[in-house]
Amino acid sequence: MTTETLMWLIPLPPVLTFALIVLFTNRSKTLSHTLAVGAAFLSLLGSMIVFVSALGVEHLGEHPFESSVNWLPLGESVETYFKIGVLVDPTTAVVLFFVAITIFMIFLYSVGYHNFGQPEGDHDHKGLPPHGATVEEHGHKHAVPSVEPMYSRFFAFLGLFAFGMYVLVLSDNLLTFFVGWEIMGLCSYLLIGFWYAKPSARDAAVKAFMTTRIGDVFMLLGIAYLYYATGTLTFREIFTEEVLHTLATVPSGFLGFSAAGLIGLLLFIGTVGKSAQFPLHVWLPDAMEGPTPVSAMIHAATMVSAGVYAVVRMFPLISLDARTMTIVAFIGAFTAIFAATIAVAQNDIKRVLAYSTISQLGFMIAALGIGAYVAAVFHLITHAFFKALLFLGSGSVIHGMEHGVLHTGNHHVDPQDMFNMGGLRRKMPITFWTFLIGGFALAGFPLITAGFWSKDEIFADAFANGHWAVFITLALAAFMTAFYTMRQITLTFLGEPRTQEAEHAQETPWTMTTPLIILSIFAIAYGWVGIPEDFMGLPLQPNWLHEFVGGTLAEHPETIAFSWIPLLTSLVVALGGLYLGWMTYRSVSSPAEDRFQIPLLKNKYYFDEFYDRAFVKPAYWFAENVVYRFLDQGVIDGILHSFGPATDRLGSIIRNNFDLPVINRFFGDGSAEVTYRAGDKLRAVQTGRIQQYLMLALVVFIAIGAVLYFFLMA
Amino acid sequence: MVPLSWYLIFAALLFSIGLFGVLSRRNAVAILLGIELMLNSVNINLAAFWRYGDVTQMAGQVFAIIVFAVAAAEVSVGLALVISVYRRRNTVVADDINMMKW
Amino acid sequence: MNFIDAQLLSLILFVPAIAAVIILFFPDGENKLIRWFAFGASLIPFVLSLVAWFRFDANQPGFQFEESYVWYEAIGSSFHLGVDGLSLTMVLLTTLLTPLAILASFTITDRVKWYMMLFLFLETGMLGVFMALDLLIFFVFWEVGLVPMYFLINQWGSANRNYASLKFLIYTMGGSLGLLLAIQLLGVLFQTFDLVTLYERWNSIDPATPLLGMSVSTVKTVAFWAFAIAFAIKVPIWPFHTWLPDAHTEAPTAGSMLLAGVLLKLGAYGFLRLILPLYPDEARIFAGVLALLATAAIVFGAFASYAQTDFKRLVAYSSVNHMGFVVLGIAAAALAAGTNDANIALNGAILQMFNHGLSAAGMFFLVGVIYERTHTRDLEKFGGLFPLVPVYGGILIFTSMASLGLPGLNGFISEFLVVRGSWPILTVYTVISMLGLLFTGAYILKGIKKVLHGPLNEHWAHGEHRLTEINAREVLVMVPLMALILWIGIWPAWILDVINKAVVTLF
Amino acid sequence: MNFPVLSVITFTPVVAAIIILLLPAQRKNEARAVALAAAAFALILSFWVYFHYDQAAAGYQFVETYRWLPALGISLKFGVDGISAPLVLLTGVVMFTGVLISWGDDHPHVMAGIQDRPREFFAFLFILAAGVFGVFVSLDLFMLFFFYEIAVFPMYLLIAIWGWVVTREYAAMKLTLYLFVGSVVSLVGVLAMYWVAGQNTGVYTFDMLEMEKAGFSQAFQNIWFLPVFLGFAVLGGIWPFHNWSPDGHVAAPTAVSMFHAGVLMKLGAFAALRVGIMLLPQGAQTWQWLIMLFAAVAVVYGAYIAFVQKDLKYMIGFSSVSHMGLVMLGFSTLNQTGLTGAGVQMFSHGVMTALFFAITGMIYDRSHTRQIPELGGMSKIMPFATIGFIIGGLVSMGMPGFSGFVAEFPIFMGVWGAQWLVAVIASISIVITAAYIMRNIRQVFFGEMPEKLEGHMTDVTVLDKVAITTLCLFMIVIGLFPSFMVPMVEKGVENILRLLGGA
Repeated sequence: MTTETLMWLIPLPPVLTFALIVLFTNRSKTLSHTLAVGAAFLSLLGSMIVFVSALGVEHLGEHPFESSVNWLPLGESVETYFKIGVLVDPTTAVVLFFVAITIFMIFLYSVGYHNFGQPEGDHDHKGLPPHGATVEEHGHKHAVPSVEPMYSRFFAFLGLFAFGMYVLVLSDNLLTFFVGWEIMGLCSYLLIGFWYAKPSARDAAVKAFMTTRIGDVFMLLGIAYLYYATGTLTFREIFTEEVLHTLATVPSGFLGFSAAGLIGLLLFIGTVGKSAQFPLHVWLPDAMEGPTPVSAMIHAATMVSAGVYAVVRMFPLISLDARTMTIVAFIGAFTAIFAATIAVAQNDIKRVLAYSTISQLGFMIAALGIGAYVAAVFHLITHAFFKALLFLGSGSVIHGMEHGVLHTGNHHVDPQDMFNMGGLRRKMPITFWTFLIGGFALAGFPLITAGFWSKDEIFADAFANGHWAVFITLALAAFMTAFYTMRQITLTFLGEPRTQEAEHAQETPWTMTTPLIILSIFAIAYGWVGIPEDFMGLPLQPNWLHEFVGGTLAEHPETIAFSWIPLLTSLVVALGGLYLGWMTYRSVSSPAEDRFQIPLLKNKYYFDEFYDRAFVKPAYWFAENVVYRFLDQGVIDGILHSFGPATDRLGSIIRNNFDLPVINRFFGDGSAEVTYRAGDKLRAVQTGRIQQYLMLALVVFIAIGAVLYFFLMA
Repeated sequence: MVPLSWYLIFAALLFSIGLFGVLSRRNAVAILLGIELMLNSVNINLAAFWRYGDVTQMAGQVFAIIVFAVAAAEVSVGLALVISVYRRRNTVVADDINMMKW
Repeated sequence: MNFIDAQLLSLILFVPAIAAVIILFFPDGENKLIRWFAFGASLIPFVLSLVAWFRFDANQPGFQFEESYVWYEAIGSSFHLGVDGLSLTMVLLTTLLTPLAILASFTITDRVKWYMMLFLFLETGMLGVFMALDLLIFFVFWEVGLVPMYFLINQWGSANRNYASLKFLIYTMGGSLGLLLAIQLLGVLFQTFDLVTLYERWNSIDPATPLLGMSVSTVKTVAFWAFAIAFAIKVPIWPFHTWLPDAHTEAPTAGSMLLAGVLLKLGAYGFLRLILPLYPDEARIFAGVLALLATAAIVFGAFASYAQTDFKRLVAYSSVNHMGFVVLGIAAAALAAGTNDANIALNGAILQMFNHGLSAAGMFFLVGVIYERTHTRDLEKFGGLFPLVPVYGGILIFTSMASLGLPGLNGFISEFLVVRGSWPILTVYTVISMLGLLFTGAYILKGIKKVLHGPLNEHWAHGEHRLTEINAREVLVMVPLMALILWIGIWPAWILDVINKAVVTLF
Repeated sequence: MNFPVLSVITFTPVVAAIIILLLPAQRKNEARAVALAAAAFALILSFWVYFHYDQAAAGYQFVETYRWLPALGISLKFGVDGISAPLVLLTGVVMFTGVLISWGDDHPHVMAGIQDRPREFFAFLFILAAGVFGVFVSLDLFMLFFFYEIAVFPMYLLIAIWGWVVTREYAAMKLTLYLFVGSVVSLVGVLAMYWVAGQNTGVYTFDMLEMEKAGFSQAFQNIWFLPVFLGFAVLGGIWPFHNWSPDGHVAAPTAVSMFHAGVLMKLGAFAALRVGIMLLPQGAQTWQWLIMLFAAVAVVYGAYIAFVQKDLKYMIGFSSVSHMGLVMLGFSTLNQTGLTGAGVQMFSHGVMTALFFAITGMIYDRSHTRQIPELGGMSKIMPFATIGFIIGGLVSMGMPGFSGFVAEFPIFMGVWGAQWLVAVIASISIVITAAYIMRNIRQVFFGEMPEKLEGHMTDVTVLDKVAITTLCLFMIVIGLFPSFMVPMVEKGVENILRLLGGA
């Protein structure tokens, strides 16, 4: 089987799973998850094969694996088609690598997370998280977690999601790219709203979908424009000299942007939505309403990376217009620090991670904005690994806490609030160590962690190319990152348990811990593929990642000369942040003592409230009162309804004021009346006396005679 | 022989007498008699004209005979009416017989 | 077979009518028999139109399966039928939806006989419009379609049906008045109603010669508007749309299915078949207005739909919103006729007609399913039904997503093509319409949220209100629709190919 | 010249009337049977005439001539052309159905149809019918006039004796006076034409075929066209002399209403066409605008008034004013399409309005009210009649697929040819018609049945159904296959056009 064929096949197993589960195996949990995990494994296998064979190819960038088929017949002449296909170039390959792995991890993890093998819940409802079950064990009964009621459905959704992700990664054109993009949008909607019976989850789902859709709409516009401007959506056809040149030179007629600039901007807005960049970041934290780690993980490692991936994909186009790049860089940098500040004040273990995700994505966007293509990809991958690790870790923590909650039976304790935890390192060691690794990677702990290398490369790039603003902002952001990471670790694992539940927390099953371990390996090791070759002046291997990924671009990005300043900066911010975090929080035992519980930060700068007042409510008001009540029912129908009475009135006017009086009374009956009256007056003559009649006759006779005589004689 | 005018004057007198009778008398029967007189005066005229006109043309006599017939019929109908009216109203006074009035 | 070849179209056209007449002689009580008979009868035209579809040679320009019979010599009108890629698509849609609609109305128990008869007559009426190649015949079927629909709404509709049905009838007739007069004008001028002849005669008319004491351009403009308004009301284009929510909401389920699925297409079809070829110049001149109204329809339609608390009304308004894209595409095509963009826009518009036929019919049916069980359409009374009716929920979400234009489903393809086609021609309108698309998402999600999601709805959960799951027959209705929705979404070529060739040769 | 079919058709009713009168008074059903037989016979014959009319040959056919009063140039000359043949058929149909529905149902609770002295009723009805036939077939102006009066006179008795108690004297007198005044006016014109034609040609004759050639002077035509045309058109219910007809319809018993609206009004229109337009073509061209004006007004005016009527029969009455307006409108175009349309419309409207009145009568006989608001829910009681009424309604709103459309469409096209503005104005009526027809159908047949009617209503009899079916058939057949009637009418129209062109 050729690599091309394989590439076509990679997305199929998950979507088949979806179909099969929905149509047939919905009843059987075992069958469903076997199918799903199996499918994920197949895809993983395929991806790995593709990845490996990709490594084998020289100059993969110039002639990547690709294959395409006719899809849409289009207007021009009868025989032109819009082609769709698959493409694997270096970037795709590396992305495919981490996507496949992380996805498989999610699948595996979900089995444990949804308490497979546990009894049915006592009073679990579909659409609500399982409340746990009580089991009778030799004499005394005690509470255990119960299995998720909609277990199979969950895997179906996961399958569809995986399909979307693979399509997006593998597609060689923007249209199918967008298809995958939207399918994932749908899945995130479905997964966030998985526990649809929770109003909060329901609303979060809608919010997520709508917010991302704002981006999508603009992205679609960008696609339409690009398609019109170039006549194709296939990446490799767009990224040719002359096409890019024309795009760069043709003005779009919008604020003086070049066509490329405008298209890039529109596409980027899509990314802003998907990757939860400012100002469309609001949906991501709420997305944590979904089944804790898994959908969160989707919204951390894979799907949101798709946004960045989009920019990476379209980098040659976007990088054509300096202004667009500036905007990208600005948004990225701002988001990075902005989200980091919020993360500092969150107590929900998952929300912290959510905001840190936003912030990290900001890093990548900013990196792209300053043209650090490879660095961005590097960070994208490392982040995917360690953030996945962190989320799964947090999920494991929560799971452990829920176990404690079930044990004490006190359901008022929020198993996600870090202030309810503490000292978990003894209860759940695997989780602790892996989480620690993830945290340090996130913080960019020097040399060993992957996060350090990727972040460092971004700094180096920003510094070398003299993007001071970006450099400083990111440095601050990185500092805070380290800070809140340590805060999280401290509050969660270090110190003493602060609650009963924390006391009785318990390590999670192997299905959950295995992924943690695997991921933690990557979280450390993956950094080493991207070590700059002249790091600290040492003679090292050439930077493999840089060579490989850089090969994607037409002109190979030059490697940056080593400089101490960025290195020191990252060392300082990382270590300083971690230390400060530990110092601050090791003694803190309740929110009250936390000096960073600033309302402004806690309430995320009041963005939700602002959007609600500024957009959501007005939109509904407009819809209901202006469009529906006023326009449709008032104006238009008002006019229509006026016709009926008008006709009625006109009709009765004609009838009562003309037909009846004039024609009927006056002409019709009128003439009859006149005749009648005349007759009435004349009837007096009719005396009925024959003599009178005769007399009259005689008189008339004589009269006539006289007249005749007069005339004839005269 | 006597000239034609004598007959005509005689007929005219007779007609006037009849007419006077019709107009002046109250009794229905008398009115009928008046009418008879008038008719016969006409007959006299007819006969006279025939006699003094072209004797071969029989039109005058024919007409006279038609008039007799009509008169007879008319008298019979008239008398019948009068009698039926008398039966009903015990009167033959024409003024009282005015139910025909609208 | 030879006979079938020769009379294929008239067979498709008249089989339903004949079946209706046969039903007339069925005994009144035999509901079951009548239902199945009607269903079977409505399948015949479907099969035949499939035959037509496969025998149709897309590469050959012009009309195929043409038939012509003497009908009304005195005024030069002949019974002339024929289809091209454009009309054949619509015929297929009609013959597909009618059996489904009939299947959907098996729950009707009141005067089944008459109901089914009206339905079959309705099918004939609609098919006739799509097949007619004679202006007068077109008008004949155009009007004929009204009557059965009027009675379907008026007799089997819900609470406010009298108002709705009369509004529907009078509005549409009022609109077609201008059409009638304009058709007569053409008839008087050329002594023929044959479309093919009219196409060139009417366009090759010498601008110098005054008509009815006015300049040709004036007359054409007036005639154009006469046509345009008639079709605009049917489509419906904002602000002629207010009959639609009432009619759709009050009509019986199957009635709404056909209303949204096919009747609205009649208007758009009129634009494509008559206005673009007959009035290219006027169309170009007034395309801006058209586009403006289309955009208004998209945006206001989405907003109005978002504002509804009645599930069916919400869906009804979504039709306004979706048909807006059809008109937008048409406007773009009118503005830049012949260009590649125009063709793409037209492809999109026509495909959108087909797609909307599928998804809207599906949505209305699903609304009907739940209405039959709960006897309410008030969104506030629903919510949290998902656990009760998971299958129904799944189907509902699927169909909603189709009408939301989710990539991978049919709606996306057509909307994308329209947007792509009209972007260079009507950039501003396109952008605004896309924002309308945003609110499409808003109301669709609102619908799902208000019906399915939320805490388990105790009221419908048990007792005599117990909400029963969608049954086999109802699923059977949805399956073909969903299959097509998915198929077109993934592999649109099979249908778009025919449409595209028709468009390329036609405009 | 074989079998004298026309005179047979014409005198069958007379004979039947005599036979019926000879029957003893209480033998109602025998009287009805005879009537039915005669009607059927006439119907069959008129069918025969219709289908044996040789369209290729066109012109007047089945011509028969008998000396009647040679001294004055009056002869009994019969013959039909493309325009009158359909009308003969129409008369046959209406006569037949009229008898059917008058048979009624003498069940004591119902007493539908004519239960009071049916003998005399049918006798008068048939004399009326004879008159109508006579007018349609006469080729002799005097005879035409003669039959015209015969047709008009029995109406008085029929309405005054069997009519609606409340207004029958008034309506009968009004109708008779209107019509006689009208006919007197036209009589004057006719005599004038007789003399002048005599002077011009030297032969004093009432034979219309001769008079067509008389070559009246322009001035003469201008003077005499209006009296003649309007005089007859009064019976055609032309605005503003339409007022007798709604009152007449309302007062008349069902069968008479059918005859009256279905046939008699055609009588006026036909005579106006035959005598007015065909004998005085140039006059027609001179006064075209006036006729068109009157007609157009009638169309819209009638529709508007019908829209506000609460009384079912008044509604129909005014709707026929509107529809006859269309006929006149067709005449006034003086062109091929317009006249053809008018010819078809005469038939279509005849059948349609006959159907309307028949069904209204059935409802009234059972519910004893015609007030639309007091009616409702009839469809449950009399579904068959409901369908009939709906079909009639569709015809009258010019719905394609029915005869109404086939008739109205050419009329409007003709008007386009003559004066487009009028077409636009007149077309308003279509929507209004649709509005009131549908509204009333809904109210009367589908609305809530008022409880005072509950239980009193019975379904229509079999005979009624036969009648309804017959009438509906015609409307549908013509609607689906215009060639059933249109080509024949066209032949007649060609003749008229020849005269117009020749003038």
